[in-house]
Amino acid sequence: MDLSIYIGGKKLVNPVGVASGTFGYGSEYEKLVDFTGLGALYTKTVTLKSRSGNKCPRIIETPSGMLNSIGLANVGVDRFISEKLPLLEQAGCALIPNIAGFTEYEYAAILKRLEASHLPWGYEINISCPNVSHGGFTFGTNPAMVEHLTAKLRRITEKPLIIKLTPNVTDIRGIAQAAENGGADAVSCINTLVGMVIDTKTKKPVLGNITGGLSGPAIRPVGVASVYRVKRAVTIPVIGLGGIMTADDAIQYFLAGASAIQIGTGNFVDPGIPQKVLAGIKDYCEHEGMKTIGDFHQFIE
Amino acid sequence: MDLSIYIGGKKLVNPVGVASGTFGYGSEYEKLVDFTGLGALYTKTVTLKSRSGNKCPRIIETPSGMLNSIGLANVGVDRFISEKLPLLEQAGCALIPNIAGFTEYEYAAILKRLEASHLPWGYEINISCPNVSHGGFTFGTNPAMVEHLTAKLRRITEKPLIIKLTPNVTDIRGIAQAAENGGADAVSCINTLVGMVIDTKTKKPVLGNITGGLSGPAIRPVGVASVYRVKRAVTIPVIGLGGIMTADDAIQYFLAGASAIQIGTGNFVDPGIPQKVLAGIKDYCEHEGMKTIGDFHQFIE
Amino acid sequence: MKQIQAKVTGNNQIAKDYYKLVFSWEPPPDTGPGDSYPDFPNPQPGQFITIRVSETTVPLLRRPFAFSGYNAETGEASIIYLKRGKGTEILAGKCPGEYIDIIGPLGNYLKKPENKQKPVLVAGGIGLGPLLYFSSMLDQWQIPHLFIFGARTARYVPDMNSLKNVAICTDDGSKGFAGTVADFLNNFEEKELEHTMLYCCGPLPMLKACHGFATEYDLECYVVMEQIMACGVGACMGCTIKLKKPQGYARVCTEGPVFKSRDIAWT
Amino acid sequence: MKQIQAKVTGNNQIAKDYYKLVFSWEPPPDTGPGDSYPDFPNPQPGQFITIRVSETTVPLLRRPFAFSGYNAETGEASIIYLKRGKGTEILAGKCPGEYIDIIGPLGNYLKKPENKQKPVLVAGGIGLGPLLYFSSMLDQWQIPHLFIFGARTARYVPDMNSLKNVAICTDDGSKGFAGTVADFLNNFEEKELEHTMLYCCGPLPMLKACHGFATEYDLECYVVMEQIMACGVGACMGCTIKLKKPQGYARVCTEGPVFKSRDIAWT
Ligand SMILES: Cc1cc2nc3c(=O)[nH]c(=O)nc-3n(C[C@H](O)[C@H](O)[C@H](O)COP(=O)(O)OP(=O)(O)OC[C@H]3O[C@@H](n4cnc5c(N)ncnc54)[C@H](O)[C@@H]3O)c2cc1C
Ligand SMILES: Cc1cc2nc3c(=O)[nH]c(=O)nc-3n(C[C@H](O)[C@H](O)[C@H](O)COP(=O)(O)OP(=O)(O)OC[C@H]3O[C@@H](n4cnc5c(N)ncnc54)[C@H](O)[C@@H]3O)c2cc1C
Ligand SMILES: Cc1cc2nc3c(=O)[nH]c(=O)nc-3n(C[C@H](O)[C@H](O)[C@H](O)COP(=O)(O)O)c2cc1C
Ligand SMILES: Cc1cc2nc3c(=O)[nH]c(=O)nc-3n(C[C@H](O)[C@H](O)[C@H](O)COP(=O)(O)O)c2cc1C
Ligand code: FES
Ligand code: FES
Repeated sequence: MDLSIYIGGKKLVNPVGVASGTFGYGSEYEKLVDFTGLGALYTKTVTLKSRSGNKCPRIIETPSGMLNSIGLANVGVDRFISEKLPLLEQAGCALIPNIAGFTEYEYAAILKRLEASHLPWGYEINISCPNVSHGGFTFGTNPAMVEHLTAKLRRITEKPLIIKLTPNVTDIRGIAQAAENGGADAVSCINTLVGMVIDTKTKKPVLGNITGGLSGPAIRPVGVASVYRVKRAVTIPVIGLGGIMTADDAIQYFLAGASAIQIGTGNFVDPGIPQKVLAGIKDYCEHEGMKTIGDFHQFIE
Repeated sequence: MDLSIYIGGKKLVNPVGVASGTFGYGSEYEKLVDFTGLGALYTKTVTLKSRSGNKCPRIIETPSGMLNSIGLANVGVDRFISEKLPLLEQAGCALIPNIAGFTEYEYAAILKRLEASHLPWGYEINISCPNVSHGGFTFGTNPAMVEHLTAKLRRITEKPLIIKLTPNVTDIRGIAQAAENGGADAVSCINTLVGMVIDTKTKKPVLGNITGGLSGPAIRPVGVASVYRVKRAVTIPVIGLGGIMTADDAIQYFLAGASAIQIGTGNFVDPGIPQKVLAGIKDYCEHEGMKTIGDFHQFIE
Repeated sequence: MKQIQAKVTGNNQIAKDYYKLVFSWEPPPDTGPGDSYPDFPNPQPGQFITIRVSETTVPLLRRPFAFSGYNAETGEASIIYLKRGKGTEILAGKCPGEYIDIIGPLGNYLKKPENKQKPVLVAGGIGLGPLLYFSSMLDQWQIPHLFIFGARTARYVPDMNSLKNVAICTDDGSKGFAGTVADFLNNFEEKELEHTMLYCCGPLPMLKACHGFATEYDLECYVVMEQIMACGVGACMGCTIKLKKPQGYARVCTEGPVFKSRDIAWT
Repeated sequence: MKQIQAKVTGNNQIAKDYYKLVFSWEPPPDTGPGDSYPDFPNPQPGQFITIRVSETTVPLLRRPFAFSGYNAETGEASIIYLKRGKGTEILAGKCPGEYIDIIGPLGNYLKKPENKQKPVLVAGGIGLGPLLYFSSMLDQWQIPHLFIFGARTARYVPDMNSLKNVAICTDDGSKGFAGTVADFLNNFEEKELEHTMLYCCGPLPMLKACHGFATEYDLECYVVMEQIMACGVGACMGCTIKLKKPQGYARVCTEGPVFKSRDIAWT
């Protein structure tokens, strides 16, 4: 059994990653998680300038899920490179910075600065954050913009380029195809769904930002369906996420067509989940006679 | 306190309805539910011809939700009028047939036949079923088609015309505005989200139809956010649904801007929910000094 | 069909992972004397209830279970269930004195056989409950019958001493006949099978095998079917199975759960 | 900071809706002698743990609770919690001998006051736990202090006999001083307040009032803040509160939960 996978010609030792925004810059979980067991660590989205994020509160639990409206709070790309990346030098797993800009120029500028470091294994491009409403962030809903942006970033880096898709669109396949046409090495889906909770005591939205992004087991069926559809629209690998808590959940994504998966909200519930999921995937492969992740893709037409 | 509401100039005695597809043609729940407590009964979607529906299984539970791929199984409009509607003659609540066609012509044909009966209080137009993939059902994702269809149906009936929106679009507000421009008296949102569950034992999708529609508490934050956004884009009343199980859930929808609500999946969990929700809304209004449903709309800008 | 708060009067393990829940529709103590508390129509064998096992949203949907017995005098009914997932795990934790939200009786039922007919009841796994109840009715009607029960291994076989004429089959031969219930059926001589009628409840492969057997010897055969359910009352069209044309799809909760095996479009 | 399976050694009601959970980080029985079981760093007052209360997805997120005590010799720690929702309801059902999944100790803590400072501890409702623990540390350091506890009514006041110098306030006057803790504070003479330092934990309006009082008399004032949390370890940026410029937002789980009241942008 060999659970390694390739994205853009580069190898990930196993298909289990931790999702952007749920694992900070990595160091926060250092004391709880053995990073060498992780296939990839996707960092919190980095923007060109530092951002303090949205108004509080930023989090609320929902049935089998949660809403967040963090608003891409982060230290900005320069401090990310000088302060955060070095902490991960010894992490022993693939580091995949996740980046977002408000304009194409910003995306490109961030990527150029990161290219100066040897630490990133590749990049995940966030074109889909529902918690920031400014212009640039509608990128993810417009195929032409996605293709143009991807092509621009493709010219900057030879490292794997992963475009992260939003489910808040009429046709996610069109966006995925645009990413592929632009030269992406993979797409990851899904980011969060737009949601809202109102406190009936105060009669106000709970989140300072009014709406937030829904994640967790509640959205897993949406994630699996998205991967299933996207996989049938593109030839590049698909990275699946949304509500994965157990190996069984991850295997659903593989069967739907994912080549790798990420765990997001699950890290909050139990930081041991990535390791447990990887162990469970191995057991399943052994039991079912699967030799590679590719073997999962033959069962559903 | 007066909880009645008006849609298209016609009165509903209270704002609590039961959602299309979750209450059959009404008669199925006769022995369990006192219909006179219901504000409105939205029937299972009726199509021009009878439909036997999708392959089995059609249902699977998900975290705090469920997927269904019923595929609009129904007796067709003629038998609906001759066999089903008469059973509800004495129901004592507003009957709102929900209809769907594969073409504009079909929608119009169904509506014309229903107009011959005095029993419908108004109509809900399903332009958003995710479980039927044929042409006509992409209506709900295209504003121009929605406006045109609504305008056509508007010319056929003077009774309240409610357009039911899908959340599976990039911008639900545009669809809602199209419905308003076409002459709709209200919009209801949301229908189900596209989702999928895979059985890792059989390595096949659980649902015979592969994907299905996600409903229940899991999607409530998406429903509340949709109502909030739609309400700020149109002037006609908005009917909110998605995951309502308790009065608190319903009140979130009212505060978000809904004038009425529907209970769908909740009926399966406990057929007593509509009545409990109505009682809870009354308690809340009394406690908070609300006199009408309109009073709920002042709190969130 | 009623929705009631039923009082748990017993909930005991009867074999590995199998439990028997006994309940009565005594009103909860806070039901005032003035409040009319619904009478439960006498449940018939094959009929079922749905239970709301949890007040939270996980698990969300009600869970269906067939009656395994009913005592009209005490007003007590029972189900036999397999602890297999979230819902039945919670159910196994219910204690006597607690109340459970049930809707029932639901569905059609196993009918009294005509004169001359010789009923053979074939149960596998969770199919035990409804056929135990049917067997007790046959006893009441004084209709002799054979009860065949199949399980994987001895640990899954509950005490069956109440049955007069029972054959136990285990896949591994650890108790009774070694083999499946279908293997057991195939040991019958053709002439023994005259007037035999099959009533079957259990896993799908077993039902299929029974149907095949019945077809081969041209026996009447009733099967109690299962399908995942949402409403349980015929409203959602979710629990359908495929029948042979021209009937098309049928709802297990309403047209079933009992079907003639030859009406089903077996796949 | 460690993640461990802690053994519940006690879980008793101490006032209406208030419970005290005692646990130790004894390894579960299936931890082999070879397996190294993590040592828990000594928790400090103000620090907290997060508990995964359920294996299902409702409730989903871990729940944070402050240490209300720690006994280094027995290795037992405790929390005091209010049963208010789904999570704490499940917690209240945990029995001695069960294991709970906890992560901790988390956050910063209440520091030993300097010489001359006269600590006054002000607790309201669920703010009791961390200040009880701090009070026991002050006793250990032999620093005399006043403990003020506020509750709505007498039923919500647990036994406080372990405290040397305690003032109980109830909104309705059913026990102790009639009024809020802020009312109580306002009864102090200005000169009594020299070198007084406030340590406050409780509902937001109480903390604001304490901050106002501290500002008026120019007292040092520490507050233990709360915010809804997801990760509890500083990774998600979810639990922020607003500080005065230039600090901007601070994470309650990492930069807090203890803040200088004058650093907070009270709204
Ligand atoms: C008419 C009818 C009568 C039944 N009678 C009995 C009975 O007498 N005794 C008994 O033990 N079981 C009976 N079942 C099956 C029983 O409903 C399921 O075992 C139960 O719902 C599982 O719930 P769970 O939450 O423990 O399992 P889950 O965690 O939900 O699932 C475990 C397994 O059970 C299957 N399952 C879940 N829901 C259903 C459902 N509604 N119908 C069928 N399979 C399901 C799932 O597909 C899965 O394979 C009956 C089902 C039907 C439809
Ligand atoms: C650092 C910290 C220390 C805490 N220490 C204690 C303690 O020692 N004793 C104690 O009783 N409580 C403490 N709390 C609050 C405790 O976390 C909540 O009461 C608990 O999470 C409620 O869970 P529930 O599922 O029962 O309630 P829910 O049903 O989730 O909600 C009930 C109410 O609790 C609020 N709430 C939910 N989650 C949180 C949260 N994470 N933080 C704050 N409020 C929340 C909700 O907004 C709601 O108003 C602390 C919170 C924090 C952040
Ligand atoms: C608190 C929180 C913060 C997040 N921040 C980011 C982010 O900065 N960038 C990003 O691309 N996705 C972000 N996400 C989305 C997750 O990476 C993931 O796509 C989503 O949560 C679905 O996966 P899950 O259900 O496993 O959490 C965030 C999610 C959560 C819950
Ligand atoms: C089993 C099932 C069948 C449904 N059938 C229909 C239908 O025929 N027409 C329709 O407009 N909506 C249908 N719906 C969608 C519901 O009316 C409702 O929009 C959706 O379920 C969200 O509400 P809920 O979360 O309260 O269930 C169906 C939903 C379910 C669960
Ligand atoms: S379960 Fe709804 S129709 Fe049978
Ligand atoms: S709870 Fe995640 S940063 Fe504090």
